[in-house]
Formats: sequence, structure tokens, C-alpha cells
Amino acid sequence: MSFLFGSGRPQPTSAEKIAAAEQEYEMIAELYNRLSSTCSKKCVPAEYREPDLNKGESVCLDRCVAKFFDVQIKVGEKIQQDAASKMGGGGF
Amino acid sequence: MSFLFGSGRPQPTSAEKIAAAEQEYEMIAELYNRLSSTCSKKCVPAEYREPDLNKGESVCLDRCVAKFFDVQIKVGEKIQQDAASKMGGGGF
Amino acid sequence: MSFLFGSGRPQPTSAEKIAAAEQEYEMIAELYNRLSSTCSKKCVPAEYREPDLNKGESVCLDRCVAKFFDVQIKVGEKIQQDAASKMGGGGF
Amino acid sequence: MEALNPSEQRELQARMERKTMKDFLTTYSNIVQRCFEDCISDFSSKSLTSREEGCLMRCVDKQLKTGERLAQRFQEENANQMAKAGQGGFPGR
Amino acid sequence: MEALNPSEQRELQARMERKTMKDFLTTYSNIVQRCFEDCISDFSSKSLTSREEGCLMRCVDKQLKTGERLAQRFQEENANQMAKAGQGGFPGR
Amino acid sequence: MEALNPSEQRELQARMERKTMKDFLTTYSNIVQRCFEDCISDFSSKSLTSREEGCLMRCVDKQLKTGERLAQRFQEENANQMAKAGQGGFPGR
Repeated sequence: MSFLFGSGRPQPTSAEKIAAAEQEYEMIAELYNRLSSTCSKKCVPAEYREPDLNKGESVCLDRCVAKFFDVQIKVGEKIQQDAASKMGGGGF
Repeated sequence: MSFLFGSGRPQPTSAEKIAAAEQEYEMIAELYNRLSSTCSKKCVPAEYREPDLNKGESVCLDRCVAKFFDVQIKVGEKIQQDAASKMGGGGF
Repeated sequence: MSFLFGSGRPQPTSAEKIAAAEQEYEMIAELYNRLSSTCSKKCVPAEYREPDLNKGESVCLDRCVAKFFDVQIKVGEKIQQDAASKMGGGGF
Repeated sequence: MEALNPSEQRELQARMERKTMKDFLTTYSNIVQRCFEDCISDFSSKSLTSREEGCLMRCVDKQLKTGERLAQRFQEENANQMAKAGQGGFPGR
Repeated sequence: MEALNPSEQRELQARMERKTMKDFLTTYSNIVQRCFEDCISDFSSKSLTSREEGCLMRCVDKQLKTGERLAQRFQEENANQMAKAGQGGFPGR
Repeated sequence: MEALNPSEQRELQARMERKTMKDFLTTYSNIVQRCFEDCISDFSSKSLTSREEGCLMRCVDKQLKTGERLAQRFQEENANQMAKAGQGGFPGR
């Protein structure tokens, strides 16, 4: 977001750079944790007749991951659009 | 809780004062997060026929917030009473 | 895990020792929190006809704690075995 | 609580900003998770069906509006409690 | 684990106190949330009905007693495990 | 993002290691909780029945395999997104 501050902005300190990298990691970890709990609930039923994932469960997990990324992106786009139309348009 | 320490207590350090303010914020954030997830589950059903909150959902959310604060206070009072009667009374 | 580093390893710093003790505490707190939410859901039904735990609920809680520790240990052993067989055996 | 001096306020401010950023990300993740759970149930293909996509957009709208309404009521109620606490005392504080 | 010297123990103590405070708040919030979910379901008015209030008080009592019982059993089991670990070894440590 | 110099990388590395340890513990706790919830329902005795123990072992296996599969697909999808973001732009970043 450096465009918000223009070129006169001082260099980020070490602490700021590390915090930014950490936050990047946390965003990805958060995404993975949510996806993981949601997809395992959607695709792996609570009966455990066999220790292996069967074909149906495996394919369901693969598709669930793809869909979760899709949803995450679509929701992000929608939230940004809504925020932009609120700031620019002045309502109605 | 300064009465616990009497007037001879040294001034709190900067770190202590900031930690106290942070904790105040965290308590309120925690309250909001719990209320938010509980009330949205109670009042907003999982079908999405329309993008807007209808009248019934809106009113339900308003009342849910009021009730959640009420419950939070009543539970707090009850826990304090129980703790006080345990300390003072000695039970049997 | 000091065997991984051999005897030439320098003494741990204060910060490292405190972090290790803190992590020990966090592991136990995490175990308690999980057990607590799981056992209270399994043993205490959502109707509150009386303020006291009845005999059945009390006994259920006791057994649930014992079983949760058991499960925690069994799962830990299984994960370690699986990890060991993967590292050592080379599959099949 | 003791008043903070300017440098303490700046430090608090900086910490709050990091928390606000984190709170925003949590809100975003909550909406993603809730709307995924409520709208997505067809795993016969890896692309979203148009039915799912419609549900998703309405869900996001509704969750955002729910959040706004809850935040507004919350602030009002919290201000009320603070005012009462000035006179009486708020349990848990 | 290496033994801590007195100044390290003080630092650990201070951190533990903050955690204990946080744990207490989490317990309190858990009870509020669980009892709200289990007892409150009438949103035809913004005040608690007497039925809800009765349910709430019994729920708080029961959750507190549940917590006490769990904590006691937990400590006993944990002490048992520690004792065994001294001889045998506790997986996950 | 700005590049990190070697000492900044070491600091980041150290923090990541602590997080990785914490993430591992969370994964372990998630498996314990999920498999307990799904497999244990008989509280007529304090020892695990053989039926429960069988369920538990299969559940752990299945959850581990689920985690491996999810992690693999996640990395692939994430790499895809990163590649696209290089050209177009990834919302939320």
C-alpha cells in the first residue's frame, strides 16, 4: 500500500518488515486452518470403518480445497467492491 | 483494585499501564466476538433468499444484543456472589 | 531433545528457558481446554432443571476425564509410531 | 485506570492498530467460513455452481449487514453500561 | 528441563499471572456463551423472561460445578501421568 | 514487500519455528478432540472399549491422511494464486 504514503515515506524499520512478513504468514495459516476444518467436516464422515480415505472422500477433499480458494477470492472481491462503492458513490 | 495494595504502592510503570489498557480492550473485543457469533447464529438462518436483513431478523439482532449484555452482567454478578459467599461464609 | 544437539551445545539463555517453561504450561492449558469443552458437552445436557450435577453427570465427567487422557496418550503414541516408521522404513 | 502520557498513548495506538488489522482478518475469515458452510455442498465438480455463487453473494451481503447492525447496537449498549458504571459499578470490571 | 534461577522465575511468574487472568476471562466468556445458547431463545422482547432467568441461574451453577469437578479430576490425572512419566516416558513430551 | 536482510531473516526464522511448534500442537489437539468426539460415547466405565479403540486408531489414520492431502492441495492452489497475483492481483493482499 505504499502508494498511500508517497515517495517521501521513510524506509520501514526492521521490526516493521518482520511484522509484515509475520502477518503474511498468519494470513495463510488462518486460511489453511479454516479450510482444513471446513473441508474435513464436509468430506470425511464421522464413521471410521477403514483407516484410509476412500476414492469419494479424496476427490471431495480436492474439490473442496479448490472451492474454498474460489470462495475466499470471490468474498474478498465483493467486500472490496462494497467498500469502494460506499466510499466513492455516496449511497443509493 | 488499588484498595488491595494500599497507598504505599509504587506508581505503575508504563508497561503496566499499557497492559491494563490493552486488557480492557481485549475484554470488550472478546465480549463482542462471542455476542456476534451467538446472535448471528440465533437470528440469521442459513438460507439466503435475499441479500438484506428482513424486519424479523433485524429486530431479533437488536434484542439479542440487549439480552446478551443482560446475561453477561447477570452471570458476572452471580459468579461474584458465589465467590464472596465461599470466602466469607466458610460453608459447612 | 538435547540428544539431537550433543554435549557441545551452549547453555540455553534465560529467554529460552522461560519460553520452554511457558510452552509446557500452554500444552497443559490446551489439553485442559479441549477436555473441558468436550466432556462438558458429552456429559452435561442442555436442560437445566436443577443447579447441581446429578450422580450420573458427575460420574460421566470423571470417566470422561480419564478417557480423554487415555485418548491423548494413545493418539500421541500412534502419531510417533507413524512418524518413526515413515522415517526409518522407507514405506511399504 | 491511570491516564496514559503521550508516548504511552502512541505505543498503545500502535498495538491497537495491529489488533484492528487482525480483527478485520478474523471477520473476513468468519464470513468466508460461514458462507462456505451454508452455501457450498456440491462436490461433484471443482467449480462453483451458479446456484452456489448466488447463495454466496447474498450470504456475504447479509453477513456484512448483520455485522454492521451488531456493531452499532453493541456500541450503544456498551456506552449505556459505561454510563451506569460511572454511577453504580459494572460487575466484571 | 533446566532449572530456572530466581529472576527467571519472577519473569515466568509475571507471565503466568497474565495468562491466568486471561484464562479466567475465557472461562467466564465460555459460561456466558454456553448458558446464553442453552437458555435464551425467545426474541419477542428485549428483556429476559423469568423462565430464561431461572434457566440461566441453574446453568451458571451447573457449569461452575462442572468446571470445579473437571479441574479436580484433571489435576489428579495429570499428577498420575507425571509420576508415570518419571519412570516410563509420556508420549508427546 | 521489502526484502529482509540476513539478521532480519534469522529473527523471522526464530519466530516461525515457535509458530510451527504451536501449529503442530494445535493439529495434534484437533485430532485428539475430533476423534474423541466421533469415537467415544460410552461412559459406563473409565476404560476404553475395544470398539472405541478400533474406531480411534482408524480415525487418527484417516485424519492424518486427510491433513496430508489437504496440505498438498493447499500448497498447489496457493502456488497457483501467487503465480496469478504476479500478473493480475490477488484480492485480499
